[in-house]
Amino acid sequence: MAQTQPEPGGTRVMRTPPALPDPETAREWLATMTLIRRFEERAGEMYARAKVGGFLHLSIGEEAAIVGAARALREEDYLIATYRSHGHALARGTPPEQVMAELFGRVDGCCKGRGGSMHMFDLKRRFMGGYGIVGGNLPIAAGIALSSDYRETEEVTLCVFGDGASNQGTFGETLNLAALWKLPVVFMVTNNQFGMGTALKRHSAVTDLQRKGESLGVPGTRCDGMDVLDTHTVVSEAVERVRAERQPMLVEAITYRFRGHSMADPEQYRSKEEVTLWRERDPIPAFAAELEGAGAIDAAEQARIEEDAVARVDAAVEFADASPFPQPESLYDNAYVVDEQVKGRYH
Amino acid sequence: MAQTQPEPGGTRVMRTPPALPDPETAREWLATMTLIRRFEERAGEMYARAKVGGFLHLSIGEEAAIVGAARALREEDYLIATYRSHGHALARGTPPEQVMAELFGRVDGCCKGRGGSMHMFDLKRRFMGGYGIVGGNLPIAAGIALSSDYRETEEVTLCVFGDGASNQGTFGETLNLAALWKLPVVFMVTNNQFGMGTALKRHSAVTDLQRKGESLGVPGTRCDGMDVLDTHTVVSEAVERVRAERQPMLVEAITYRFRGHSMADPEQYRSKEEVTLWRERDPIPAFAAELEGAGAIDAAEQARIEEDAVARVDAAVEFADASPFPQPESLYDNAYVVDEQVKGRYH
Amino acid sequence: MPELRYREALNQALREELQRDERVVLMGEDIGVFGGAFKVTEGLLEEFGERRVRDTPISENTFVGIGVGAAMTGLRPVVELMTVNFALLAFDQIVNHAAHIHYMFGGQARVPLVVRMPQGAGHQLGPTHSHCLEAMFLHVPGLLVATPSTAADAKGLLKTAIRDENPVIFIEHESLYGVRGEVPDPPTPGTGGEEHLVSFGRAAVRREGSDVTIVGVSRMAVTAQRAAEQLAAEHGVQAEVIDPRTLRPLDLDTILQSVAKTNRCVVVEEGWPHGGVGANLSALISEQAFDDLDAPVRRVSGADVPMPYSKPLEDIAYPHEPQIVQAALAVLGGVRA
Amino acid sequence: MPELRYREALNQALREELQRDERVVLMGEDIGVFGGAFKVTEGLLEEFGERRVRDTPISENTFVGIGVGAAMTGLRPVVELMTVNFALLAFDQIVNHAAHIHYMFGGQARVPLVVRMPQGAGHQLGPTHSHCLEAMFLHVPGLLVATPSTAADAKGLLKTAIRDENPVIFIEHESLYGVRGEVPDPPTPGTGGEEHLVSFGRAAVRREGSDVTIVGVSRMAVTAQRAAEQLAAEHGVQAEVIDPRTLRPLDLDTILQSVAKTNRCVVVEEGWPHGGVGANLSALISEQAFDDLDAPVRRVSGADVPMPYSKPLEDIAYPHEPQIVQAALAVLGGVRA
Ligand SMILES: Cc1ncc(C[n+]2csc(CCOP(=O)(O)OP(=O)(O)O)c2C)c(N)n1
Ligand SMILES: Cc1ncc(C[n+]2csc(CCOP(=O)(O)OP(=O)(O)O)c2C)c(N)n1
Ligand SMILES: [Mg+2]
Ligand SMILES: [Mg+2]
Repeated sequence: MAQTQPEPGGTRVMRTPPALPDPETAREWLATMTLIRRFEERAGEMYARAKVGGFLHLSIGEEAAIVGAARALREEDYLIATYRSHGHALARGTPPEQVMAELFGRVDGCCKGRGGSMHMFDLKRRFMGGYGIVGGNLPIAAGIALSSDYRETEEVTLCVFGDGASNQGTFGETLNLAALWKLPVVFMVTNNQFGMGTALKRHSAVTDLQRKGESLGVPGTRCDGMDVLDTHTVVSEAVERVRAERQPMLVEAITYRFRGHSMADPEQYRSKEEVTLWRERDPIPAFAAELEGAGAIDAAEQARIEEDAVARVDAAVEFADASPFPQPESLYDNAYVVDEQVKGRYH
Repeated sequence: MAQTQPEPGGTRVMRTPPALPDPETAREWLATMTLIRRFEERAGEMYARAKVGGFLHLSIGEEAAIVGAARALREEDYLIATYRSHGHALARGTPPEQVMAELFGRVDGCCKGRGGSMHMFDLKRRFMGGYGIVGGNLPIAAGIALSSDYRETEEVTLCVFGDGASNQGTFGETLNLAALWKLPVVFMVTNNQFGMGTALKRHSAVTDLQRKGESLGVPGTRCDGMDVLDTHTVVSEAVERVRAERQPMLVEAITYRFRGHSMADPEQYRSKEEVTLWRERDPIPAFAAELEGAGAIDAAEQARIEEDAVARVDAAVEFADASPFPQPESLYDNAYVVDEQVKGRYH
Repeated sequence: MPELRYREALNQALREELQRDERVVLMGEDIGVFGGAFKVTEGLLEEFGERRVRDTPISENTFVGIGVGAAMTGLRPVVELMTVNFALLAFDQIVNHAAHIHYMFGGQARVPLVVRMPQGAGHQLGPTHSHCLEAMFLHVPGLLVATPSTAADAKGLLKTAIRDENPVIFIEHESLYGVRGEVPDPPTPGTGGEEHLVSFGRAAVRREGSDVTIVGVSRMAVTAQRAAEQLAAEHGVQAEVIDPRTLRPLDLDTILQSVAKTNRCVVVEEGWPHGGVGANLSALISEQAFDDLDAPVRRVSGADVPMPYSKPLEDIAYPHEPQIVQAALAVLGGVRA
Repeated sequence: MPELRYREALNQALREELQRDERVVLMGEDIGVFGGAFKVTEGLLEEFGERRVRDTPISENTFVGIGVGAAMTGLRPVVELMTVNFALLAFDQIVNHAAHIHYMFGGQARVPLVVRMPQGAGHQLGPTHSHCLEAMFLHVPGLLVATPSTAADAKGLLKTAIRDENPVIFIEHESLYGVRGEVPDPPTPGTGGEEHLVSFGRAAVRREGSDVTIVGVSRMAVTAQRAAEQLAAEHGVQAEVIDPRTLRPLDLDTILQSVAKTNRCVVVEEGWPHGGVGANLSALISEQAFDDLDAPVRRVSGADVPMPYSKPLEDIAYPHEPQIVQAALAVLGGVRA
């Protein structure tokens, strides 16, 4: 796919396709995308079997946009996402067991069962959530970036949100503030063509979302979110530019969610044909084929990756199922940090 | 001053200065600007004498931006502004008596003393307020425009707000929505260089505010807000284009407030020299001189305009002072429209 | 009378008002092509077209504000917030603008706006998606607040809300959408007949009883009725169950009359206890029925925590029948010497 | 002890905490170059520089959210909202985010954030600029809420708030900024000495008395004291005046102890009556001191209207001494048979 590079004025130049990373890295990307896919498929099944409650937003189809972006980060960088973030947690390294246990509402969930699907979190791996409020994570991302800057570190924050979120007030407010304060944050709009059932052109006057930050002082760029390599290349460039130049950037990743918005979605707002067309561009087989073509992977390795993903997901389900539900007495745990102020008043 | 025209791509072309309107019209503009100036000076005095309470935000220095814009409207068009809107009310035709009585908190005020300086309103003249919340009037303006559109009228809404307001979430949200829904609204950012004590470049990453709507699908243009003729020309173009093409536009008026943000402002954030420089461009004498140069007005006429303004302001103060304060029993009036639901519960 | 689901009753109300009054327009996220997150607006786009049923971008503060401006200039917008949780983004337009404009401008402009939204827990939606915020809305003068708990009230109150000249916060409940109830038929065209309208400020006595008054708000009116049946069956206690139906205006008289009879009162709410709607009711009843009360008013409320996702925790974090039964028995046992 | 204005005491608290803890940063509209709309932050930019004292654009929801994110990752931000009225724009970040993050993520992240803001009427700022919103904040679990009414408490509570690990809503009062009061000296460096910290959850008994308990919130604690002096001087009534100082946690014990002694209670708040902080207190007292009360709790509150601009209307729209005196006399006259 023809690629584009950021230019402050909005002019775009063609780019030669990026080179593949070393085979080990490439295989890890494929493995992680596969893990996310299998994990989410299974999560969907578990939802149908009422093991999982609430809303379940799957990012099936968006794995390249997730993994390509997550792998552009250093360990000390922060990633922050939305209610559609199982994949982001997994990509960041949160064990599938903990993510599945969270979906099951169990004590061993990454949030001890308090957050559920929409509110994942893993402080240790600097995955900063999981937010149910559309647009709510942008200011928080800027705050994290401010803190990185204030502490004079090199950390960058990658803030992922949807095309629909770009209409929320926090988008304009946060991009302006981040540009003004020169915060090391990359805003990544995962343009999966819809905000729930509303198609991009029905919710955003400007549909070339990479440009949506220009008036706010944030230059934009675009990647093919169905292509893990392209996503990685473009997000890496953005992350490193932000790290060095200490100015925010906006990256638009063009992608598509193969499933409904959440589990209860009759999908009347789009045609089967459209979905089929996009499914033909499934990022996982596409990348596998690319790797095979480049000799970086063979059929056996592919099968191993597949089996391994399934095994890990099996283990996750087993773990989650074995994990106990929170005790009733723990209801008030962590309502407050119990220090002198609240001791005795909140358990 | 070199003028600019809107171009979707942001490129700008020089424009020849607009021609003066017919002498009668020109004199009316001068008279209205003079009335606003004298009115506000007097309001300031009345504030010092504790006849007026609350916050008093004067727009002294910004009269050309007010009158040039207001005169671009038809009678059936709507104007909506901020807490700095005595001038907008006056320009729209609200009698100075009613504006002054509102400042005095009297029953004959245009809002019966309930709103005060920050919350002026005159439904009859389609001056739709006067809002104390920065950014609060933008969605309302879009709603008025929606209503005009829905009722299949030709009405246009002119929504005036400050440079500081362009950082508020409603700015991005409303411009996107107005562009998407093709609403007949002109957004006019009165760039007086400061949001309270914060200079433009310290609050907005993009300081070329006419461009701040581009990413949101709203093309922009700029006028010299110190020049009533230029303001009128540019805003008229925008209003008529919006009326015909049914797409919103953004107009930036470059201006300056000569006084503090409100009455209690030591103005430590700007230099006396800067204020002096801008005061030399005072839009009222400048326009008077231009008219005199063009032979549209003579010294006697100027004196008459001046006297008339002072007389009207005198009368306004006298009227306001004579108007009674609201009766205590009226405290609950208009808390609700008293229909069947609330009868007997709210007086 | 036909049985309709709460959701269908709301849909019928919207359809009838759209038909009746050309000024009525609907706005909200995914109310059109998607048919509404909870299907309340299903079929209305098809029937009334994009001009009258408008999908909005995700911009809550702004599209509520658009409703305000449209209402000020002749329309009667019905804005849907997908859930009450997102109303927190629109508090400025709701409080500083919708609620105050009529007063602040000396009565010149009216804001006949309805802001509809569901609230409530029970679907494991976790901390950001399970709020009950009636208390915050009822606090604000200038607003009217409705909390229908039956299909009939959902329809009748919504139609009334749309016809009212004031801004109305119309709080539905997520867990009630699928619940059926009898709803009076719309009048047959030509034959006249009464439209089904429910006035604000008239509480409904859902069950008569002489032993204890139970006031239940929003969905808790339903839970309270079930608790009352249990009290009767298992404890021989006859509870009178009152559903205020609207919190502004509040029909305190009906509640006080009941308390004058029962001398005991339990207030049930789903939201947080501190400063909740229950505290408001408890204060009003304690103050105004001081001599009638034989025991302190008892409140049953949601737990004082963000709503946890995990099912067993969520279950104990908002009231069910047992807590209400227990509270009723406690006020009955707690007769003052 | 030196006399300081409330504003100066706050300024001192900020300065001391900025000095003490490098992680403390201030953010807000016009807190730097302008010196703060109410001058609370005056001189701090000069002393601590732009890195630590940051002027923000007018983007309330976002800069509160920036405070949340910064707090989650090691800073201790003190965010100023110019007034409480603009907090309505930031309710999403305050409620859905700041308040819930610690719980929702299973205790992993902390949000040691202070959001400071003044509230209140009295300066003729009209409907959009005169709110008292304590009731909305105290409703929300996860938040702490302070409402200092003296210079000493302003300083002591703010320092405590900044050191607390939880998000704190710190509600100042516009009309108190200029009021002087004794504030303990900061300890002299080297000589040790105690820092002036005031714990949350400890009410202050501002005046002792045995006839009636008057609870006054925020500025109303001050008005209540003046009313109490009048009650003593003109009516021979000894009122005990209690200032809760923090509404979350709430020191109900001190109030109940007083009511156990006086058997009568008046609650005074400046905000709206329905679902106000007064309703919450009245409910709690009525429920928990049921047997102690000889008369119903009486509330004195702001009027149930948007705040009018006009001076004589504004004056009668929030409580002054006469209403409090009257309420106290009423509860004293209203002894139950
Ligand atoms: C403030 C807010 N409004 C509405 C919702 C309901 N909602 C959840 S997801 C969603 C669509 C978001 O679309 P987009 O930002 O494109 O993200 P995607 O779901 O496509 O990943 C909506 C409207 C919400 N969670 N928060
Ligand atoms: C939401 C909100 N935040 C803060 C304020 C306080 N405030 C009043 S005016 C103002 C500055 C606005 O600047 P600008 O938009 O440039 O308008 P100007 O005053 O220059 O006309 C501020 C911060 C407010 N009224 N509303
Ligand atoms: Mg999307
Ligand atoms: Mg300005």
